[in-house]
Amino acid sequence: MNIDQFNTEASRYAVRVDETFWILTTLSAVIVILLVTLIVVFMVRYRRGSPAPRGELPNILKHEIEIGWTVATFFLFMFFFWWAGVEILNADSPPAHALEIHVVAKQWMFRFQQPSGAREIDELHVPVNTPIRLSLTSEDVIHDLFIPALRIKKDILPDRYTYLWFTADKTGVFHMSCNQFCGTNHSLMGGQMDIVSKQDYGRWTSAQPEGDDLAHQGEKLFHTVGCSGCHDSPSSTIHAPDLHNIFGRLVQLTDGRVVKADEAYLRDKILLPNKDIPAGYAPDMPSFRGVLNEGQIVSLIAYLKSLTTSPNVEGARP
Amino acid sequence: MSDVSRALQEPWPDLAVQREGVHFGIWVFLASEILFFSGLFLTYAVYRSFNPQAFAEAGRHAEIFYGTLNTGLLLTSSMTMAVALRASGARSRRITLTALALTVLLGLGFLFCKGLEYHDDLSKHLFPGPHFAIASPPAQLFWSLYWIMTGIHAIHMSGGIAAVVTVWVLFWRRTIPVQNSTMEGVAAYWHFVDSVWLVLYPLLYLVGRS
Amino acid sequence: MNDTPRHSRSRREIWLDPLLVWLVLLAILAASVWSAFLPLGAFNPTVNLLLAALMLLVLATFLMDLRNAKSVLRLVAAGGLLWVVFLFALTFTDYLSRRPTIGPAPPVHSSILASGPHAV
Amino acid sequence: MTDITLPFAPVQETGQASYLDEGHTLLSWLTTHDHKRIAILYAISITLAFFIASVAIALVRLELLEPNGLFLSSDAYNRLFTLHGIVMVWFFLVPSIPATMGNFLLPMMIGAHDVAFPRLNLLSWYLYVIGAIFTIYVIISGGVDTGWTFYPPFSTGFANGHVVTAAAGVFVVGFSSIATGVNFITTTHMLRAPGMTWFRLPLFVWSMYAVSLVMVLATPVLTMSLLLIIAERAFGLPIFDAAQGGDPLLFQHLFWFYSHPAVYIMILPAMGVVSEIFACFARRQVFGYAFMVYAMLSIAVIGFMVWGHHMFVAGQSELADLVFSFLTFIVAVPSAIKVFNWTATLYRGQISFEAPMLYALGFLGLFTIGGLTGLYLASIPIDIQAHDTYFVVAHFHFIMVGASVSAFMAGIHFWWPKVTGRLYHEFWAQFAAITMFLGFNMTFFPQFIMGWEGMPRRYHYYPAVFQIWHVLSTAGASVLAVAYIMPLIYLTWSLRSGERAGDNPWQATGLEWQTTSPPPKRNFERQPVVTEPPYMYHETGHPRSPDDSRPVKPQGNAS
Repeated sequence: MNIDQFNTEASRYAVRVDETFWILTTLSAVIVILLVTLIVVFMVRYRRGSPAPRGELPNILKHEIEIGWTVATFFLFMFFFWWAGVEILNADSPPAHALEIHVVAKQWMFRFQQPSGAREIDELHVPVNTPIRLSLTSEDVIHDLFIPALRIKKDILPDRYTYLWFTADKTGVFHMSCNQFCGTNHSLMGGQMDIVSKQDYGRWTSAQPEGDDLAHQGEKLFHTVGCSGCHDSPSSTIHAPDLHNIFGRLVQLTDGRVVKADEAYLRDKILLPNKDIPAGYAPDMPSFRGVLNEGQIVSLIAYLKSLTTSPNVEGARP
Repeated sequence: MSDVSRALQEPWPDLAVQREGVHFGIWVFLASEILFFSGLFLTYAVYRSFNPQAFAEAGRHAEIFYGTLNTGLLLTSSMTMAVALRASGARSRRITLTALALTVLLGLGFLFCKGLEYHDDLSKHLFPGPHFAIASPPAQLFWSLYWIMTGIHAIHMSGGIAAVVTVWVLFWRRTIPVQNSTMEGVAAYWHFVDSVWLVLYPLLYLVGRS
Repeated sequence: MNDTPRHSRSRREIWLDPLLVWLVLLAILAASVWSAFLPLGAFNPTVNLLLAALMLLVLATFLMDLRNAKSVLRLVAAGGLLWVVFLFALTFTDYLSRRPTIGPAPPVHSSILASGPHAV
Repeated sequence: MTDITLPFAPVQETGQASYLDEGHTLLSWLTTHDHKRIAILYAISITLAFFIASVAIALVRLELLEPNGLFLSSDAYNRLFTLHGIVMVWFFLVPSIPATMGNFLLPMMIGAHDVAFPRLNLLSWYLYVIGAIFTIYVIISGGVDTGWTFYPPFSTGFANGHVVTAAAGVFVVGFSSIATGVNFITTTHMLRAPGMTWFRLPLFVWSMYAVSLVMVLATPVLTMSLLLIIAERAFGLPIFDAAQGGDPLLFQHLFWFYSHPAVYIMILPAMGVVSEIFACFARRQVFGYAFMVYAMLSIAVIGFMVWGHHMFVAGQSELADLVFSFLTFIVAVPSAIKVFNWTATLYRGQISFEAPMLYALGFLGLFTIGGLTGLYLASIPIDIQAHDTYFVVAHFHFIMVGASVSAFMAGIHFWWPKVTGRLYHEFWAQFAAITMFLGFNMTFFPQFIMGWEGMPRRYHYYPAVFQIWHVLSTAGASVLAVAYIMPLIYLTWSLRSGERAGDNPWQATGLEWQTTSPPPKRNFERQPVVTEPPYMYHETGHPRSPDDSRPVKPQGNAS
């Protein structure tokens, strides 16, 4: 293992983070040197019994200087807040058509699912120069995905989605790790990320065992676990909503609130169907907790997304 | 003077300062207690704001009769406690002892009703777990908070009752005179515990009634 | 001890004030229960909490005697509440802004907002 | 009640028994209401806690010499660092300065006979002991592996240690903290000596006041969040269970609402201690006294509003990230001002370098570095990289251990003659102070580097590229261990064989120095009267020649 797997700046964002880091470090070094110089000079010059003149402080040192350095520190810190804040706001939104990879963490491994349906454990292949969006969820405790070379990190929560995105601009093998303490083998939870050229990625994808893509897997599940019995059957006696174009829509609830049907909402609907009932429906859907695992839920949601043709679907964002 | 010498404790210079100090100290402690309960209130507020329907459904299962009765009992006990404090300030030993005794009885009445209510709740399977009565999962959040909030409040009540009984015995045996700074502290604590209940009452018993 | 009147309070004065306050508190309690059953929608919790706040205020002012207390005591009580505000305000800064996140808001179409069950 | 005497009344040998001679039986110590004796009880208990937690981390550091470990299983490793965290934070750092020096000195510095509620004070120590018993039970029965942060759902559903007992121990010790806080606030408000106005309070008293504020208002939220963890784990109430619609992040909010201000519980008292020491050893009034007071109070208050910077990668909203980042930069301003003021206090002083001063100077350096790296962690993009890596570990050790323990040692040495009536051995103390500073930097500076390169914290096995830094860090830790053991030896030795100190060996101005050493049971023979602002180490108004010994104006008289 090589330190390059950690500290390479594998994206433009990583370069900018490092710039911020070094600017702050320079600033801190200046402050430390200034203070240490002052302290050492005072210690020597005003050691007990030294001949240096003492006496009352000049007036300017008594009050004005205090206000001066308070204000100066304040503006310096505010400047830095602004700098770092702008940095993070710029990095906030991935482009709309980023390649979406699902990450499911459990004690003590990461499972990755590519849009093509390819699955990997503790290893992730991604193409270079392509915006990638990772949508993360956990099956047990809180984990965290940390990719030092990209300077990104996010906690992975059970029953919730969090997101990371990046556009790598260097190929190579980089280190990934879990950074939130998650139990006995926490320190062994991690893996490697292979950033490869687009051609290699295409080759790698086609070399994977033949498998449908996520949406197709989801479609199969939609029929096999019985969703289609109510949601896709005009003759059904049960009054269930049609799920075409559901993803990204705003849904009116019985209590008057309006929520957006994003991944988290759809996931809740599958696992906690009686939370947030849409207006006009009875709370009669069964829960699929225990019936579906995280991977299957991911597939189902991918299928529901594929049913959405509206151009107004919001781009994926962290 | 013997009264005074028995009431004055280290390190206070005189009784007036001691009384003020105890009053001040108990309020600082109450500020701390406010934050203690606010952790629970925050949890409740977050969960309710995200699961309004489930909370309304879950809230309907709470025993509003016991809740309201208990609120009445506590308000009455606060009244008797206020009477006791005023009586002690006026050095009326008999009224102080009577009012304190009434306060203790009302407090015990509260705990008794609470016990009956717990019994009903348990028989209706309202303790979160595998046999929980309400289908919607966030209802378990409401009932978890119900048990924790009322439980902690009941522990505070018991502490209050113990304190009042202790003071009562000290007064009864004339160990300390009825006009005493301890009385201030006990009274302020008792009122505080009642106040907490006044917040719990709408949060736990008046949800989803309309 | 010197700041309270020694023997001036008659039995009547000792009982009268608290009894009056007690009656007021019971009246507010009755109003709470009554209002809880009115169909006010989202206003029910608001009304209930306002009435609870009113009860607290009456209790603190008259029974806990904050009206006669030194200002430093009122400051302590207010301090406790101020810190509760810190806790709530900053925690809800997170919760209320979690979804949707910062950035351009998702486009909203009136047809979707008005959607009945069949559009969903 | 008050006797007015001349400001320069000589300290008299009264022959009054010192607090140490009030009783020699164990029972007389265990039932004492004397704030000074309670301070000693606390000092002994926290020293034990410190060494228990140090042994735990010594094992961890040894284990980390090799990337694949030397002798521990992963479970044992996890339990050791958890133990280290829990014991250090709640059983050493939080009570360290307030419960020992605060207890001993706060009443003396304001001219009171005791704290406002002596029995509550003793109760607070017993609560500490009960909490410690819970924790010791946890240690003996196999430990707990949640990390000191107790995050659910790991702690509530997955951890395989004694989570409930450990949380209960911290829960109980929380009330000990609250009791101390209530006591200090009331004491400062009600029991100041005549003439001791708010702006004549020594900065140590102000720091105790600020820290009590934090203890009283933050600790209850911690106890509540631990109670919720216990309820979930022991009774199955699904408070933070995401499957039931709960939110594990809510625990993090509640936890950090306490645990960030808790950092200020550890550092504010340290600021108070070194302020006293800089003034005394530079023979100079503390520069910008009023600003120092405001800075401490604003740190205490704003410190409550910054907890969200622990959750930048946890999944809180971006708006919350920005708000908390902003407030964190704000709270750094008063800390910076304090550093400038301490430096300026040295200007035109008569500086001498006894051990307390060396420790205090060490504090200044370590606190500056710890504080500046705090700015890194307040900047969201940098924090995302550094979060939960050794960078964070190094940062908070600079503040909580580097700065805070340096100040603790500074205070111990400074007030040792007052507490025991004996002088410690100056050479060994200076040697220990310098060793500690060097050992500390050697231990923790490498951690900044490996942290930034991506070494996660709480890792048993680690990538071999980081081994060099871990070896350096462990080497530093051994130096640090020596520096911690040395004072234990020479201070114990001085108890019997140290030179008699006299009442005021440092010629300091505070009221605590105007009484005998060790002080009598009621601190002062007569009620002291305060006539001067604090730190009148030099005449103001006219220049003096460099070599004359400056007249010291005690803050008041008390004999």
